[in-house]
Amino acid sequence: MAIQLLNGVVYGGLLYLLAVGLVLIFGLREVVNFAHGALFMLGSYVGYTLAASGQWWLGLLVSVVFMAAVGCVLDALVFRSLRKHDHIVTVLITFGLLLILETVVTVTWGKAYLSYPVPKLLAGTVEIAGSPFPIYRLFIIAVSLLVAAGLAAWLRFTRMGLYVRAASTNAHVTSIQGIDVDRLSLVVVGLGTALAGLSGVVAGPLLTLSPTMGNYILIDSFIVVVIGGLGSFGGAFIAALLIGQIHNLGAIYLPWAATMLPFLLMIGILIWRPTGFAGSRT
Amino acid sequence: MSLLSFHDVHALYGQARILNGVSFDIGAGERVALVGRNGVGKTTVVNTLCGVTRIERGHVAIRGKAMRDLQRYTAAQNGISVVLQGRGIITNLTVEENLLLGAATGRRGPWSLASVKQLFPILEERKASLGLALSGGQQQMLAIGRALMANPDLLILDEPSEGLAPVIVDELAELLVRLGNDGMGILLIEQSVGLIRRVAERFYVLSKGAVAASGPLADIGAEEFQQHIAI
Amino acid sequence: ADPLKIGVATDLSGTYASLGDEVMRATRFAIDEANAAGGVDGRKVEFKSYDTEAKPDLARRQVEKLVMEGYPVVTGMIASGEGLAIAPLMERWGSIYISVVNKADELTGANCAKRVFRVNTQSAMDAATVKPWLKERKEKKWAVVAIDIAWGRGSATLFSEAVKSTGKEMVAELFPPANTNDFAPYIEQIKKAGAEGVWVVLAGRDAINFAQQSKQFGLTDAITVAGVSFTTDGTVKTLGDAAKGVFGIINYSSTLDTPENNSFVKAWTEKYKVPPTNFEGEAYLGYQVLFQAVKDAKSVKTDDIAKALPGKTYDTIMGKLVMRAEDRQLLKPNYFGVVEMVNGELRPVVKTTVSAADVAPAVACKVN
Amino acid sequence: MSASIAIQGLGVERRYGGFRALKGVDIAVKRGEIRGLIGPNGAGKSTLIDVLSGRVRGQPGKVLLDGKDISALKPQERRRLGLARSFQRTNIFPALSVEQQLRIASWAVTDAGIEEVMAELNLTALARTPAAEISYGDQRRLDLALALVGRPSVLLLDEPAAGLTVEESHGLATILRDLANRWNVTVLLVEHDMQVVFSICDGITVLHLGQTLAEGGVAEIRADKRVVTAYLGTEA
Amino acid sequence: MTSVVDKAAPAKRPAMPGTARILGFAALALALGVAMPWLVSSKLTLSLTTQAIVDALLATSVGFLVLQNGRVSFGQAAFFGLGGYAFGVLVARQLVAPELALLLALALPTLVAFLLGLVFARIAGVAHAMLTLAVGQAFYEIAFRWRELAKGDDGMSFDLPPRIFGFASSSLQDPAVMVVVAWSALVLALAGLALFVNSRIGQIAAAVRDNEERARFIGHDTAIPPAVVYAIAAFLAALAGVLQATYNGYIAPQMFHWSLSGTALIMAVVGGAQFIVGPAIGAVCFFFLKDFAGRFAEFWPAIVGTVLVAVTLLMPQGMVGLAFRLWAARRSKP
Ligand SMILES: Nc1ncnc2c1ncn2[C@@H]1O[C@H](COP(=O)(O)OP(=O)(O)OP(=O)(O)O)[C@@H](O)[C@H]1O
Ligand SMILES: Nc1ncnc2c1ncn2[C@@H]1O[C@H](COP(=O)(O)OP(=O)(O)OP(=O)(O)O)[C@@H](O)[C@H]1O
Ligand SMILES: [Mg+2]
Ligand SMILES: [Mg+2]
Repeated sequence: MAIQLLNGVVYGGLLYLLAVGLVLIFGLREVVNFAHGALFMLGSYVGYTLAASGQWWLGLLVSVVFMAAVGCVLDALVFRSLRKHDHIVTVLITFGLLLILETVVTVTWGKAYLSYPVPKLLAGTVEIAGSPFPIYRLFIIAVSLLVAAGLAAWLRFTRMGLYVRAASTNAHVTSIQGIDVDRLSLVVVGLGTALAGLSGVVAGPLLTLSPTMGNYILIDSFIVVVIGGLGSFGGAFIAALLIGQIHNLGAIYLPWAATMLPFLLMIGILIWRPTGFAGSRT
Repeated sequence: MSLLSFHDVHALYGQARILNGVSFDIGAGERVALVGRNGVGKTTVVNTLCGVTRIERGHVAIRGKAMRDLQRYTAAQNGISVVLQGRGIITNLTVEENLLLGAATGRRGPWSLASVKQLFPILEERKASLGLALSGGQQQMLAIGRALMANPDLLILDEPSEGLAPVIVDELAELLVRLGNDGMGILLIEQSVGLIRRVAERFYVLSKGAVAASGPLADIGAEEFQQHIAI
Repeated sequence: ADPLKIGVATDLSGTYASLGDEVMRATRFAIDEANAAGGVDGRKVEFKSYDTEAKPDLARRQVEKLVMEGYPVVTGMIASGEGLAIAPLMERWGSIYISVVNKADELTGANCAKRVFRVNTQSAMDAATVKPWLKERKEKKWAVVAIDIAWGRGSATLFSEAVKSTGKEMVAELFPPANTNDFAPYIEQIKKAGAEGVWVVLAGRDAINFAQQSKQFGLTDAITVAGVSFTTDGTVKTLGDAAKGVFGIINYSSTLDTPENNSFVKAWTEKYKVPPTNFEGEAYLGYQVLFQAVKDAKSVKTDDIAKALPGKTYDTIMGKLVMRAEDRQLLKPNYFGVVEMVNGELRPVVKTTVSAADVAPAVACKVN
Repeated sequence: MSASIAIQGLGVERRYGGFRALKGVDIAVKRGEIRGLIGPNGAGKSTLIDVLSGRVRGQPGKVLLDGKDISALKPQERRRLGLARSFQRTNIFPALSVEQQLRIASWAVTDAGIEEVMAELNLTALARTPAAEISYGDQRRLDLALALVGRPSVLLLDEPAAGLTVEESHGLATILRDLANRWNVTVLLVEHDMQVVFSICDGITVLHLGQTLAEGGVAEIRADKRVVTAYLGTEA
Repeated sequence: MTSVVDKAAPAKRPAMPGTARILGFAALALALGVAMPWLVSSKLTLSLTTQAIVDALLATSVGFLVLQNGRVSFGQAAFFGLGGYAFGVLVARQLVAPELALLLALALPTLVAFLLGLVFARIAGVAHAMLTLAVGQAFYEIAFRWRELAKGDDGMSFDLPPRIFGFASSSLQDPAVMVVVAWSALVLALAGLALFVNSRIGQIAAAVRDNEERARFIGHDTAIPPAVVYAIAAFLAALAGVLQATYNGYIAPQMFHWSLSGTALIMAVVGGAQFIVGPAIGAVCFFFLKDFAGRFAEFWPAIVGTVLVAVTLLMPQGMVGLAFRLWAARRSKP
């Protein structure tokens, strides 16, 4: 049982890393980013070449930096010009981006499935509750906790964090206070995309690399964002852990309904609280 | 030297021209009122300064320098604070966080968290409440306090008396006069003639998107001033 | 003479895009080869391909387009649902479908339709291959992990029956949904059930995710792992070490040592630098059968080809094979093997061969 | 209970978390009366209107309309019984034109004509403009117009003159007086513009820290020392 | 907060034409549809057009929800699938007369949507999108897993009954016939929607969309009108589903899948969701774009993606939105 709970935390942690990027981008740009899964996929592929040749950590670094740059470009070229328009209009753009990115990756790396190595430092297993548990999975938990704590501290205790929270609620008023929201969102979208890159590499050793890999985790991340309450970072964290557990325990105790459980949970929560756990927006 | 001046500004909302050649200016320590009927374009003047409406012709100058590319943050970064009509409180942030936001430009001066809270004690009392939990008048105080936090050279207030209790309006009038005497420029957009007469030295009347009359307030009787606004 | 026009509707961008890629390579190889040899019976061979994204409704639309654009001989679809969706339309559209990947028994069984032919191995034939292997194994307790779709459920049932009939015990039957990201809960359950062997009915992405994660959990080293469609050439290449020692059914292998196959593998390797995979082999088989039928029919009219195809014996890379007249399933041998090092590379290697007669499924087809 | 009381709140309480915004307020407004409701910022005036109109529930507390307990009714049911309100923070339909939203409002009542309301509130010229595109003051008048459609019997107005020009505030005062005199409409008026309050109110209730501080005629309240220091200042 | 400056002003909607004009347009369009098989000789074109019209109906359904309720749905395919499945299963099992099957296949999704709408209308924005996605996926899972119903993930082919409403139903699988049927359905649907928007309940729904709270305070019940809109939208989706099932003689779980809902949404927005005809036009264009891009094999996603990005950046109001703006600009010039 302890192992099962731990496994839930692993998957929840991965979902959190993705979901928090969505939350960041949605907050500032009101962009429902359907390309986020594709960015996760791209990040994974970018790190792959180095990781597969033994330079796992370098691959991680390169992917994060590269994806941050991609995020900045995306924000400056695309999201900025759409800020005056409705959410659904930007959904189209991100959907278009998703299609383009998939083709770019297909052309660059081919369609064959690829698999990531586990970094040497983290290979092997440790005994937990009398059975072997991969060290790498503990690493995933550590990374997501670190990111969660770092983000929370940044948002709560720094000036910039305050501006981000302010701009996420009302960008107009925030900019009237003398804050360049476009510059702020360059940082925030860059960060959100970098996190997609980070999670892409971190998830690599668990998941098969394929140009469509992002699609299979995107919906779960959206569920996390919505359950947590749109734009809420703390809510996303709790929701991610919850969905992680539901996935694991559902697969064991209610296998016939396992795929439905996250959806049912979301329906229940939204009917009870239309804005999710911690949200005040829709 | 004038802090802010509009030179024959024509401005558009989409296709609709709202400002038809507005010109005015405010210098340091001047207390100026901008008045006019509902819908003549007073708020549009503020929006134009904040880059919300598009300038078709003419230009806006800050400290004598023509501003080519007005962004929403331009005014604040040049020492001009705005109290928005409808207050613009960030509902998800606490009272204190809203105030801190006002200090984003990092300009120094007499106004700080402590002095603003002293001015409006309720803001100290409710400092941890979210913006959305305040009553209308409390939000108005917060909006004024936030604008002061920036220690501006020019303070623009778009109908600040709205929702404030008469005693607080009294205090506001005194405050604005004091600020003006200390050298801060005040641009007061108002409907309450009482407040205008207590605060402003000069006035501009806006009508059909242009300045229709202007002059010192001392020279003009209450009746005549009313008629000006009503044109 | 009129050219032979083939429509290839396959997955180019969906879940099984990598399989679609293999089908396309075999298509190009076979057609180039035929044209280089002066065409089939002197007729040039042309093809056109459309993407089905492995979605049945899209497959239907794309096949209709291919047929209406003049490519009436259709092949290439991956998912069984795609094949089943278009099968009943072949007669209406005056076209022919040759399955090279679809596994569902119904396609040439309960749902068989006129003008539908299959050259690849169907599920029932795979199941018949398991039993002889299982008999020899000493593991007593078995678990099965099967994808939760018709193919997975069906294969799992056949495997359980085989386990019971050989006097062994089933300790867990797990059905993860398609495109599962995290197999940890399933791996834990296999461990907990105390299985000594696990039978895996997963393909593509799912197969790789499972193999990778069970290796990390130390499962692969602790118990016997075997499966169907699990150790394909493609997945083994992706997995590397994680696939070593895994057993599995092999439908075609480039290591088959027959003169026909050797010359095919040689030509292929010259062109693509790597030996053909199992799917590439089976897809190529489809073209071999088709081209011979066209030669016999001396026509590219689908009516004539459809008449020529069934009941004949074909010379193929897998030997002389019969296209059974009743259900139009090509009867072919099947293999069981294990992933081993060959010439410094990990590959599935054939260990047991089961003859075509032994794996031939019962005839369940009624249309004729 | 006198039958002539149009709207009444009994022991109305309201809590936000641990904060008591209303601490048991009683209020009763007679038919045809214009009652001013004044008090410092944060006194609980809007909250009281919210409870009376059904936007929030009193906890506890009772609301009576013409002597009938309506505490359990939904806002739309109260409106159909003739209880209408306006909002302090403008609350209109931004995408609909002025005329269209007033027409939609008229369907819920007795298909009253809306031209009269538009004319009285100077909205006729803006009839075809979407509400998002009219100025703040015009939006405030539209908010009020939405409450006036179909001439409700009880009007709860939350700072209707805020944002209006002096002239229009006068005009508004005249309309309200006229409604009360000619049609016997009952008005509970929250307003910080003392010229309006003093010129039209029959009586005034002063709220302070969630409680009734004073109640009485205009002259009486203007002279009340406590009210002057807590609220009126130089306006007294 | 001032609603005036916070967000760009909502897109200006054209005034809806009056009843007589709507009916006039509809009659004209119907006549054009009947002539279509004589004007177009290629069977392939007719068949593709038929399928594009089915997509147009589904996109209209999604777009109407955006237009009238301000709600983005990622689950409209649920009703498409429900319509198709109800019809397919009833016909394949010969449980009821085909005419009744048709009726049930349209009524069931409509009713389900009405009931769901009573609850879902309260939830807005992205949360609503995810909620509808969840419901749609629930139906998908059921269709995918329940093999006894219609062969689960494999999907089910079925034969049409020999006659429906007295006509030989096999003609419904002839593109030259089906294209007229589908076109007429689309035209009638669009005309019906235009009439609805003008109706009282339609306008009240628009008010609820804009500001639910205020709608209550002006005395309207705010549960029923949006739910009616859900029901109407679902009816159109079900109609599209029935048409598709009939034309193909085949149903599969993909009919419920959220990606179909998502595509329909894209079509609607590309065309311009603030106009009644926008989604249908967007759907037809998108359908033929995708069909064209299909020639480039696996590169089609990049082509479609690039066009999507370009179109969105160039005309964020959609195709009809742009046309309307150009037209308005020309008219305003002397
Ligand atoms: N977002 C907008 N789109 C189009 N027109 C607008 C928009 N906002 C305001 N307007 C128009 O601009 C004109 C001026 O509005 P503005 O808000 O500047 O008036 P104002 O003088 O501030 O009035 P008030 O005293 O009511 O605040 C109005 O007639 C209004 O119709
Ligand atoms: N949602 C809320 N959560 C917490 N506190 C609230 C909430 N709404 C109102 N309050 C508090 O309740 C008190 C009464 O508020 P209310 O809006 O009724 O005041 P008011 O008398 O209308 O003031 P004003 O004249 O400023 O509009 C205020 O102190 C306010 O801060
Ligand atoms: Mg204004
Ligand atoms: Mg109030």
